[in-house]
Amino acid sequence: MKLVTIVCEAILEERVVELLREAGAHGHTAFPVHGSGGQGERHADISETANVQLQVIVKPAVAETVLARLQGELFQQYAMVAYESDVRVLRPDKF
Amino acid sequence: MKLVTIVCEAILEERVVELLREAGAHGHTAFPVHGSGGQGERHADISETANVQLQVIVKPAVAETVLARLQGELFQQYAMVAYESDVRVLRPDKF
Amino acid sequence: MKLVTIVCEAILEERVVELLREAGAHGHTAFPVHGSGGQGERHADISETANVQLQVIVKPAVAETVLARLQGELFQQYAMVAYESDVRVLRPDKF
Amino acid sequence: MEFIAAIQSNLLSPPVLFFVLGVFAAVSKSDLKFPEALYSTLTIYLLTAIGFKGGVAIQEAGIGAVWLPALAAMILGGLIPLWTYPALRKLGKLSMADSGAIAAHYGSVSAVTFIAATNFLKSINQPYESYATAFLAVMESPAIIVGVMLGKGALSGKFSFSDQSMRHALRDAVLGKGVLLLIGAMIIGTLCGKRGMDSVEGFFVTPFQGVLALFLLEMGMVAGRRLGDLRKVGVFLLIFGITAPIVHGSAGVLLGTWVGLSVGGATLLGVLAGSASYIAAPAAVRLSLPEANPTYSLTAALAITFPFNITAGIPLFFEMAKLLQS
Amino acid sequence: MEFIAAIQSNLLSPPVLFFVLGVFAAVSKSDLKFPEALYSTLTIYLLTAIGFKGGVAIQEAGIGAVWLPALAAMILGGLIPLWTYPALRKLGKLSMADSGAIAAHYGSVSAVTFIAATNFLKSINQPYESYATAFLAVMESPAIIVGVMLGKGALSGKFSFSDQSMRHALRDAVLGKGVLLLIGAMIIGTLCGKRGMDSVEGFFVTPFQGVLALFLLEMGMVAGRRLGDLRKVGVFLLIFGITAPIVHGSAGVLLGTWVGLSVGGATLLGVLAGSASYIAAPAAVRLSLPEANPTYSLTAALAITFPFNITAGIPLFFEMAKLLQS
Amino acid sequence: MEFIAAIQSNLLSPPVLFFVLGVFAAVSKSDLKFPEALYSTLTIYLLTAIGFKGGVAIQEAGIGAVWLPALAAMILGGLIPLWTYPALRKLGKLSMADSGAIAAHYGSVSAVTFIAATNFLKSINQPYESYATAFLAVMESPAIIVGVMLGKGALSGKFSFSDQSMRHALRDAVLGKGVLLLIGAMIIGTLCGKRGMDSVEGFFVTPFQGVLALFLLEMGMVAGRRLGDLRKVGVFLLIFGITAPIVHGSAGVLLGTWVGLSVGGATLLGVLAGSASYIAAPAAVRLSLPEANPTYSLTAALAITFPFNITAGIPLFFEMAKLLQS
Ligand SMILES: Nc1ncnc2c1ncn2[C@@H]1O[C@H](COP(=O)(O)O)[C@@H](O)[C@H]1O
Ligand SMILES: Nc1ncnc2c1ncn2[C@@H]1O[C@H](COP(=O)(O)O)[C@@H](O)[C@H]1O
Ligand SMILES: Nc1ncnc2c1ncn2[C@@H]1O[C@H](COP(=O)(O)O)[C@@H](O)[C@H]1O
Ligand code: NA
Ligand code: NA
Ligand code: NA
Repeated sequence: MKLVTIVCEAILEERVVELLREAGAHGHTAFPVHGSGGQGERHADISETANVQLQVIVKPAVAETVLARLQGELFQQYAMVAYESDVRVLRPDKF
Repeated sequence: MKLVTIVCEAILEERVVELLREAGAHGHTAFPVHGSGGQGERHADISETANVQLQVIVKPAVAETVLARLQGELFQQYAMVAYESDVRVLRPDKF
Repeated sequence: MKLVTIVCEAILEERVVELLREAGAHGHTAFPVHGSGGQGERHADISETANVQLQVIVKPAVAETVLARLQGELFQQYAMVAYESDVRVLRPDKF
Repeated sequence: MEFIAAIQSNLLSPPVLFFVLGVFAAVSKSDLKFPEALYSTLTIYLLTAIGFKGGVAIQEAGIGAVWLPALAAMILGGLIPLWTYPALRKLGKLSMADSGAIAAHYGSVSAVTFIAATNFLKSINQPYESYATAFLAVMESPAIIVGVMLGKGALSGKFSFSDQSMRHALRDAVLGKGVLLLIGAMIIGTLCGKRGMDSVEGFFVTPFQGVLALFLLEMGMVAGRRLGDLRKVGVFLLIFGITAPIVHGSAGVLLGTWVGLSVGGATLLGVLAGSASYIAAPAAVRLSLPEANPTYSLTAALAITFPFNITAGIPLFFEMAKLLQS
Repeated sequence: MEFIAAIQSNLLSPPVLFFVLGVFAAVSKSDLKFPEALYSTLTIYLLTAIGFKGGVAIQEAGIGAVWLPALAAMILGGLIPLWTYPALRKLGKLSMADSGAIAAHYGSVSAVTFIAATNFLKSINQPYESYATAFLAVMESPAIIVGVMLGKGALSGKFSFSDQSMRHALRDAVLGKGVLLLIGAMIIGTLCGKRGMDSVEGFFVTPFQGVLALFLLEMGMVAGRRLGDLRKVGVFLLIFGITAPIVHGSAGVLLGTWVGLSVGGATLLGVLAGSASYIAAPAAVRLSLPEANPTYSLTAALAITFPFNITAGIPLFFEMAKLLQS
Repeated sequence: MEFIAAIQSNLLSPPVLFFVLGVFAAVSKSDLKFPEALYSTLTIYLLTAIGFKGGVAIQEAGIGAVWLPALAAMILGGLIPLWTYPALRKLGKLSMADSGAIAAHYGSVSAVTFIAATNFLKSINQPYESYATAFLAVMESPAIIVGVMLGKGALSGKFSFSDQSMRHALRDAVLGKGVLLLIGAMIIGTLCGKRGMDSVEGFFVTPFQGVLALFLLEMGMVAGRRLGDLRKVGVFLLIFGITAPIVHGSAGVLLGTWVGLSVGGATLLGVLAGSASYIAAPAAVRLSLPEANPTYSLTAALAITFPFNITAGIPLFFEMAKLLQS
């Protein structure tokens, strides 16, 4: 199973969750983070500059779809990072 | 070394930490998260519906015990997800 | 690409971020956590005892530098844990 | 006539209207969100404030005047699950765990409903025993313990006190933050008395009503998110969520009158008996009766009984108490 | 002379000085940090407080007195982007998206600047229509919608209402937390009136000025962090950030006088027109005009226009209104 | 006799009792938890409130009356580590780093202890120089700098100012949020004076005592969690934690009397000298003296000296000052 992690602007959360659902994910986990990157520092004190980290466990094919859609639809325009890793889950049929 | 990640209802935190300790973990890290899954959306604004994510670095054998006990004791009854991945740590004897 | 994760005392955040930048990282993500370990329980309610988790995606060589410097400069004296895992990123040239 | 006016004045108060705004925000999927820290802070504030005020009132009334009605209140709380549980089992065909869980919620009490009731009494200039907070404090735990025992099979002898999850429930019912803050602040208020109150009045009294309004904005959002679950809980729980407060509230008003409370005091005991917990009970019950579906108890308590009480229940129990004591 | 005195009294008020302290904290890289939860809480508090107070004022004045100037204010808000946008395109050589984004921010309004203006008027004992909050509430959304349409190419016919991100913008402009809390609390205030106000005054009025000071400490830190971006936004936006409030503010004062507002009321309409949004607009614009660089609009609104208004703009619009109505 | 009464009145005040409740919550392992955001918010509030009030008092007294005692207070703060450090090294056999760390904590000051002392004086109607907050502000930093220098080997010549971690300590001691908010708000209060105070009194004064009580509930929990560490710190630190405040407090009372402060003012300087920092010092010391074990300094400051001062120390220093000036 794949764990896809996405760090992006907090205001995008709803939109990314929608994208994940459309791509075939059956759940997700999210929490507020702060950080820095190509688009400068992002402070967590006001929601306009805060980041959110989303984590989603999906089948490899779904992971491909998610990453491809993120790249196509959001990467150019928003502060965002995404990566994928391998995990072993209990009850794999759940995801 | 294994990194075991557990996402579950916030009120379970104390109980899961106890389980981890009993299984042989020497430490843990936790933080509040929100999300969605088979049991519906879980909002972080009130503690009754909030989630917590626990991360624990353990030897492979301990990871097995942890996952087995979670499956046996808590998975049926609570909103919960758990997975395992490989990590390389500094000072492996610490864990 | 490598994902280096560092859990340490919250007051160290600025210093670790500086170290990451010096070692060649081009960004980072951070968030407050609590936990327990060799140095006892660390509660998140007051900043003096809170922890922070930092995550940074870097090239393998940079990961080596980061872990070596953490070990040399901070591990002896502070409550701290660090580990490394493999991730696949979009746009690898960014990191 | 008067009853209608009482309801109306109750409906047009800031707390109730902010609750409605919260429901609207949730239903319209606005991006309004309260940070978790704000919710806990408001909870901590409300509980310490009413505890402290109650304690000062107890000191002024003297413990001698308080103990009997408080004991009666406590017993009532512990008894409610004893009839609620079989009703849920038999009429609602609910599982043992679900019946115990719901019984625990309805025997326990809602602090916010209690405050709304004191506001209502103040707004119509109806005096009441201001030490009534003591009833609130002692009614939180007993029903949780009884309800959990029932849900774990006490009636069929399956249940044992040494059970680990029972220990969790007991600790949560007695040392949970709700009870700890209420009783702790009440003891502090009793020890400090009027003089202590003078020093902290600007924090625990002056802004209290406004803080309550803000809290109800959040409760409205939480309730609004549960509206969708109304369909899931079924018609039986819908009826239960309105019948239970009426039955329990009447019992409370009767008992209050019987132990010598004034019209205002009997109203408050009715409101407490008729209210259902959604702060103390959920956590304790979830930990000790995990097989119970929290959607049932929370939706019934928060999306049915709470709005019912805050709009119709409070004036209803007041009219009952007036009738009974006239 | 008097003008200087007015500026001075404005500068030495706690909110302005706490703003300066916040800028200093950011620039000196102090470890002072507000938790996110505090910022949202302060925002929620300020918006509900001014909304509620405004609603009570509307109830007292009667809707008949309010609707005309409110409508005028709303139209003004929607019109501002129509001249701001071409100015940014032609004079500033900015992209379509950036021009639309900035136009949206400057047509929309800043609640904090509005409050600072009412404080200023109170401090010099200048009466004003206290239902002016209604203008604030209705001016938040129109400019955001118009600005986003322009930024998406409305002028070149590229734009369509069924566009998904346009739907997001519309929802955010109308149901975003800023508008929802302001309008919601205003309706509640109108329904509750004076009697409701009495009960929540200790929360929504008594501590209000101090909460505002704390909020401005945080705004100062946010603005201070943007000071470094001043270089990036270029000289044009610097000039724009000061010219725009003067032009829009004058228009507001004129319009206010024309629809019959007092000197105080016309000042407030001027301040609203001259202010730029940094609570409602940024989120809506970011979601619907992602190609726009948020550094431009936020830095201009927060690090240039906001400090300008709060120090010089407010007294300036007041002097204009006085002159016009003398 | 009177001394006993003074202690008693001090013990039965809401802040002290809420501290006890917090200790109980921690020891009984209740699930009561303050969100981090609440703790920072309370800290920010208390520091700006006392800073602002102090500033207004300075403006009223005139800088001429304040500078001499303030300078004396500052020097005292810087001197305390000079005798505390060798005592800890020689008598306690503690390491260089630990001795320097503890010396820094005890030379610096505790804002909450200071507030408790002003409450005590008010409760017994004892007047005091209300600009004494200035002493609090100037006593935060010097001891931290001196203590860190000693801990880094200043006495054995090992220490250098260009050391990176020394730079961190200096910045934290001078620009850390504690000092920044206190001094910043004090300057703002001085600039605004009485008129500024009128506008923000409902926030910075009215609810202050209650907010303090809430803060002490949290401090009680933090201290309660450290009770288990009392065994680890050993008997020497236990004795030190009670002797140090008595010795430093006496020195403060003497110095205060000598520079012409009233009984109340001398009491406050005694309390400041006798108190140990647990807000400003811990972070600065942890970053610059990492070899020091924070359990020692925090447990001594928070679980021994703070409760001692708040119960016995304050009335003790008051009796001393009275005796000395009678
Ligand atoms: N190398 C990195 N490691 C971890 N997180 C990163 C990295 N680069 C960027 N981020 C996160 O992704 C967000 C957006 O990145 P960017 O689009 O590069 O500004 C940042 O604010 C960070 O939270
Ligand atoms: N596919 C998933 N990826 C990431 N997190 C998940 C996933 N499914 C569930 N979760 C998390 O686990 C919690 C409990 O899941 P569930 O028991 O399926 O309701 C959810 O509230 C999420 O926070
Ligand atoms: N085995 C572990 N798994 C996950 N996190 C850990 C573990 N051990 C320690 N930590 C985290 O690292 C922090 C410092 O650890 P320590 O230096 O061992 O006290 C703890 O407070 C935890 O947040
Ligand atoms: Na009940
Ligand atoms: Na405007
Ligand atoms: Na001291």
